[in-house]
Amino acid sequence: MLQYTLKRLVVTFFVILVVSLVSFMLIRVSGDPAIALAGEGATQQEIEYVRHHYGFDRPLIIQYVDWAKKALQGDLGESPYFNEPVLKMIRERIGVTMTLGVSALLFALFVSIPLGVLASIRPNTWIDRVALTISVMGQAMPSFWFGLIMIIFFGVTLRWLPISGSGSPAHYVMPTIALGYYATPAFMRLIRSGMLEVLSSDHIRTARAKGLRWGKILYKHALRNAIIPVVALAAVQLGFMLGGSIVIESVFALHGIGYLAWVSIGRSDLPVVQAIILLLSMIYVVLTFLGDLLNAFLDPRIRVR
Amino acid sequence: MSDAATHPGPNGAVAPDEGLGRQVVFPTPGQVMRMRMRHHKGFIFGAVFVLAIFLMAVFAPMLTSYNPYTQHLSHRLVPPVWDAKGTWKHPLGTDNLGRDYLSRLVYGSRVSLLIGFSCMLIAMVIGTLLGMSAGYFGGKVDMLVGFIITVRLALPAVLVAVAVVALIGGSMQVVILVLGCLIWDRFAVVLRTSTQQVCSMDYVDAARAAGCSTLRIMFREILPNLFNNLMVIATLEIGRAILLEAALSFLGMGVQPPTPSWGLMISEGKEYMLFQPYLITVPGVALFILVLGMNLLGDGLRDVTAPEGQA
Amino acid sequence: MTALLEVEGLRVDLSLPAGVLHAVQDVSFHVEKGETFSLVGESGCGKTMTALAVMGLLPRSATRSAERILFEGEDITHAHERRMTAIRGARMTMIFQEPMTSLDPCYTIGDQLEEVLLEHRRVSRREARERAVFLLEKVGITAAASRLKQYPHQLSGGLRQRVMIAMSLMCGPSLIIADEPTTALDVTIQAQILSLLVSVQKEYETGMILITHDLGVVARTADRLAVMYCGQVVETGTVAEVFTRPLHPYTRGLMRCIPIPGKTRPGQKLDTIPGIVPTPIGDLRGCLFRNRCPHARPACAGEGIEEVRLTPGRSYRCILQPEENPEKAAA
Amino acid sequence: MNAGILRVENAAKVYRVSAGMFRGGLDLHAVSDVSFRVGEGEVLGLVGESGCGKTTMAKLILGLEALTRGNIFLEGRSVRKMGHREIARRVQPIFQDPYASLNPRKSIGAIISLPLRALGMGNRGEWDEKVREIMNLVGLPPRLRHNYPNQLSGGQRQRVAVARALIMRPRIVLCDEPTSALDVSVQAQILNLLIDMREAMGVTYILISHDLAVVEHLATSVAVMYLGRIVESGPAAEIFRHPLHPYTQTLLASVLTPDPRKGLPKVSLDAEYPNPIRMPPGCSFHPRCPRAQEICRSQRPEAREDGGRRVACHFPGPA
Repeated sequence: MLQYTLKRLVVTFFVILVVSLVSFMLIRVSGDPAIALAGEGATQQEIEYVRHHYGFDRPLIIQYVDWAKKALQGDLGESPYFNEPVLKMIRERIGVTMTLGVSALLFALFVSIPLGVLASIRPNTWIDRVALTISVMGQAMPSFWFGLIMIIFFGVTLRWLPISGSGSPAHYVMPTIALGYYATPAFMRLIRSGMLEVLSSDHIRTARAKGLRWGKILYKHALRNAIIPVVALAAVQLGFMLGGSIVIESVFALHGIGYLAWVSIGRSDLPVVQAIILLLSMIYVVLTFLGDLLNAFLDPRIRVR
Repeated sequence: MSDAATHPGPNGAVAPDEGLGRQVVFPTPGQVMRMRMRHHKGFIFGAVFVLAIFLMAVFAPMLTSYNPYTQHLSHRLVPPVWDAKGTWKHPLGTDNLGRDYLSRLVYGSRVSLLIGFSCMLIAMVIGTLLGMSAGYFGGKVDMLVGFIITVRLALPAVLVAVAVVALIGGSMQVVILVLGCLIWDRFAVVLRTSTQQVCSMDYVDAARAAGCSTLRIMFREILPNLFNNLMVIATLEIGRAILLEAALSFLGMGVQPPTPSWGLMISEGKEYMLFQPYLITVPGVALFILVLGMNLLGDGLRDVTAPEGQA
Repeated sequence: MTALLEVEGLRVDLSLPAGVLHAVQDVSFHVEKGETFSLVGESGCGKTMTALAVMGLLPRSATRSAERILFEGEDITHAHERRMTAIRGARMTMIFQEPMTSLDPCYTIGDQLEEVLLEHRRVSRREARERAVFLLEKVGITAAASRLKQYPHQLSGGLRQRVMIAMSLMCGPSLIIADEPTTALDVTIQAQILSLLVSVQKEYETGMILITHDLGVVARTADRLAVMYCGQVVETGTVAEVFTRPLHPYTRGLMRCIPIPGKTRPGQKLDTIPGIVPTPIGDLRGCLFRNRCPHARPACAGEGIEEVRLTPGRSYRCILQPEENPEKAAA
Repeated sequence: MNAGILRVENAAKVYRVSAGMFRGGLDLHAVSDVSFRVGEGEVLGLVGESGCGKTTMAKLILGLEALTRGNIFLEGRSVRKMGHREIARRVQPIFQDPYASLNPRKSIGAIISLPLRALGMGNRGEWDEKVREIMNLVGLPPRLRHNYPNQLSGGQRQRVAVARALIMRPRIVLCDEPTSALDVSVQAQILNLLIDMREAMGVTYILISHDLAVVEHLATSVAVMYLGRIVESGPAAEIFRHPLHPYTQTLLASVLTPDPRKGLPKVSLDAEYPNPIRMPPGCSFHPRCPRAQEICRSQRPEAREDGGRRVACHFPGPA
């Protein structure tokens, strides 16, 4: 188990390294950062000043190394627009996004696990069709549009929920549903196909031949095996949802790092954008690492050599 | 079933065939697929939706006489016909710049279909090449491709797309290129596992032993068996690409005005949505139906070409 | 004294897109206490379906009907699922073909052994563990106590099959059904597992139904056998009777196909049964072997193909009279 | 014995199995130091239980796996110096599972003519003619060439595999468990077909199987493999009548011939099949050998040769 963890750690480190490199280059290469930072109507002379001040004229590699050194000490540079340290801005807003992400994940799991299991026990019945409809609809629903519709319906007409801002928990209800609903189909499909596969496997037939009660077979043998891939997917989906928060936070004006990213992109505030991309990537990589660990814990075939 | 036909026994013994159970003639894989397509409800609905919108896009000029770009400032925000003040001149009303909303919707379908399809094609090429080479060669190639996939999945697709488009400047070609290079991961993952499965079958070894070159094996022996998986993923990815484009346009970082893109129309309609909700419901529903159609088509393809169809 | 298990007129139909497949057609047999009864036949002849039907483990798409199924004197033809769950694993147990996939990968060997006893008897976990260790040693597994904590993927195929045998004995059943128990194992291990099965069966006086396609396994292990073809029992009898004088043309043909070291001349062509097994979908009449049978005649397609019962234990389903069978078997 | 159409000299294949990031890899000795020779028109039976390396040996001969050590000569030319197309001209395989050895997406005609098309022998017209000819030879109605594998029975599919192997008249056909996945009655049909083809084309077979009855029926010479090594080899009749190596004796004793008078053999192998990664020292069979002595545990026996019979054991002799 230990050396499985070590192996995963080394891979994680390399991924973070490459991701930081890629995100750094992406921003620099896809357009002249100096012009973007200097803003519209800036004179050539101002652009040159910005280029020199931020050291964009140095070769990319050196810029990267310099940036990486500072990043390791926690200095992600300064936002030219807010002129605050980027790290401080992120720390203030990360809480909102994480809460949104985690609650969206819980919502998705809360909807998909029961439905997925029920659909697998009685395939081709009404419950199966309901589950499939919800999952197909979920995949086709543009999350931002779904958010707006909810705003109109719940926020304006029924006035049940606040439509923007991030004060009370009530503020999170609609964004959670909007973000979570998009991930529900992936979970439901995985649980349903996983359960169907396990239920037709040899060891379930052995369990039935042993005369175990149907409920026990379902819970102890079937679900236990079918849940393993779901854990890995949960980690990946949480990563995607954090990535997708930019859309939801802009619709509901939730001041998380997604919203900050959108605003910074609008002002081409490069250090902030790049820091957020890097942060989200690292969160994703760490999450998948934890997902693998949990997976190894759940599955003895990996845990015990 | 032949009624009185007699089937001469191996050494001439005569015994009527009838009553020996129906001679089950197994259909070819192609026939199995077509047979199941005819009564797979999801597949049919999906095909109908997609076809309808496709025809709408192709015959757009016939459907509406208005030009989606011309503005009639005197007819701003005319509600659709089902509203009290609606008129049949503008069945779906007009937007905040007085442009006919039906024509924008119809021409918008071209944008969505074009972007969705071309992004999928780019993603398919990248994903298939990476996935198949990882699956076929295994070992170091497999590890390298696995690493590239992990890095791609780590980068938040929407965020990166928005950032890059913002810097380069939004246009249809840029969006297609950026999205195409960002959504190939599902192709790579699925094709990698299916290639590994196909490679474990003896007929790949037999082809190798028959003297086939690696390329010939990959494209003439392995690819035909991956085709149904590929089609399923391709259809689902078109839907995903369309949604991503709509999100980008909604954030203002996708297709730029005045091009009629459904995501952009929702974004433009946002300010007025409380009084004229149709401004966001109409494009939203259109988007939903197109992507729903794509997903139903994809799921239908998966059921129709499921392996047990061959056994 | 009634037999341990009596099955009369068992019928299993599978609804498939191509039509209704009659997997098992009017099968009758009985198993005595302490006797090894073998169901022999090629793949697709319905032998596994028969066993699953008796255990009540048929897939959803299958429908079972039978005139009578008596087990330990109790009529379980229309037994309620709750009653069958109580019988399965306690009075009647089953061993499957694939040892690699028959055990749950997520639980230890000990857990999977103990759960049978805990389910059917009110015993403490400690007693269940002792019983498990005792049985693991009985099936020849060394260091049994430490094996309880191991997971299935840590054991070889042969060891896992021994665990399955131990599992089938946990509640002291009266009938064990073994479905191709050694087909997936190597030759040397096969002999050991078969002798283990026979010794366990003799010691606990259990009845055993041994399902196999290998005539060698039947000859060396079984007391009585039924040969199945295309969903029907075509011949029954004791191993000695059937192997020395097979009455049904299919049994004879089967025996002549097998290369026997020392008997069939190496390099010489083997006798074969031409043609392919028909698919039993749609209406079926007469003898289903007639399209491959060297003695087929028009009457074979008629209705009157019933089991000819020479003695209570010996019968075959063919219109040929015993004396008309020209040659003796090559056994 | 002529120079032999196939010569294998000290062939070895070692797989690197990773046992964790830092403990480096472990060596799995699938095949180690195997030598044998096959004459023109002979049938060599390679016998052994699963995991003894016979399938790896097949892959080495077919050029599907690279040799770690040693050499293999096809008609005098080393496999290392031949491209896989040249190997394909000389040796073709027949695999075990009829459902996995035919491409489900291709028609029967395309499957059978694949070797011709891959090696560019002849043109389109000839291919179809050759396909029809070989299909008749193997007892398949030529009209089936437009059908697909899923429309054929197991026996018919194996005939297609035989046709594919023989269409370009290779010198050697390597059969890897050709009848194990088939029912008894169909197995007899395929064995007869292999015998017919040998008489018709004088082709050399390498028959790999765990089924000793099939090997005894078909093979002219036999090599018994255990844990990647040949423990005994020689003419088939002698090996089956007077086996010298204890493992061969146990194997032959375990075969259950359908004779009700004989009971179950008393097979004394108690230990489980050892793990090829941690090979036992000395003779690899000693943990399970009834005659194991001290020397067997320490020193690997050299293969003694007398008149075409080879046996690698310190105490060869009748049981």
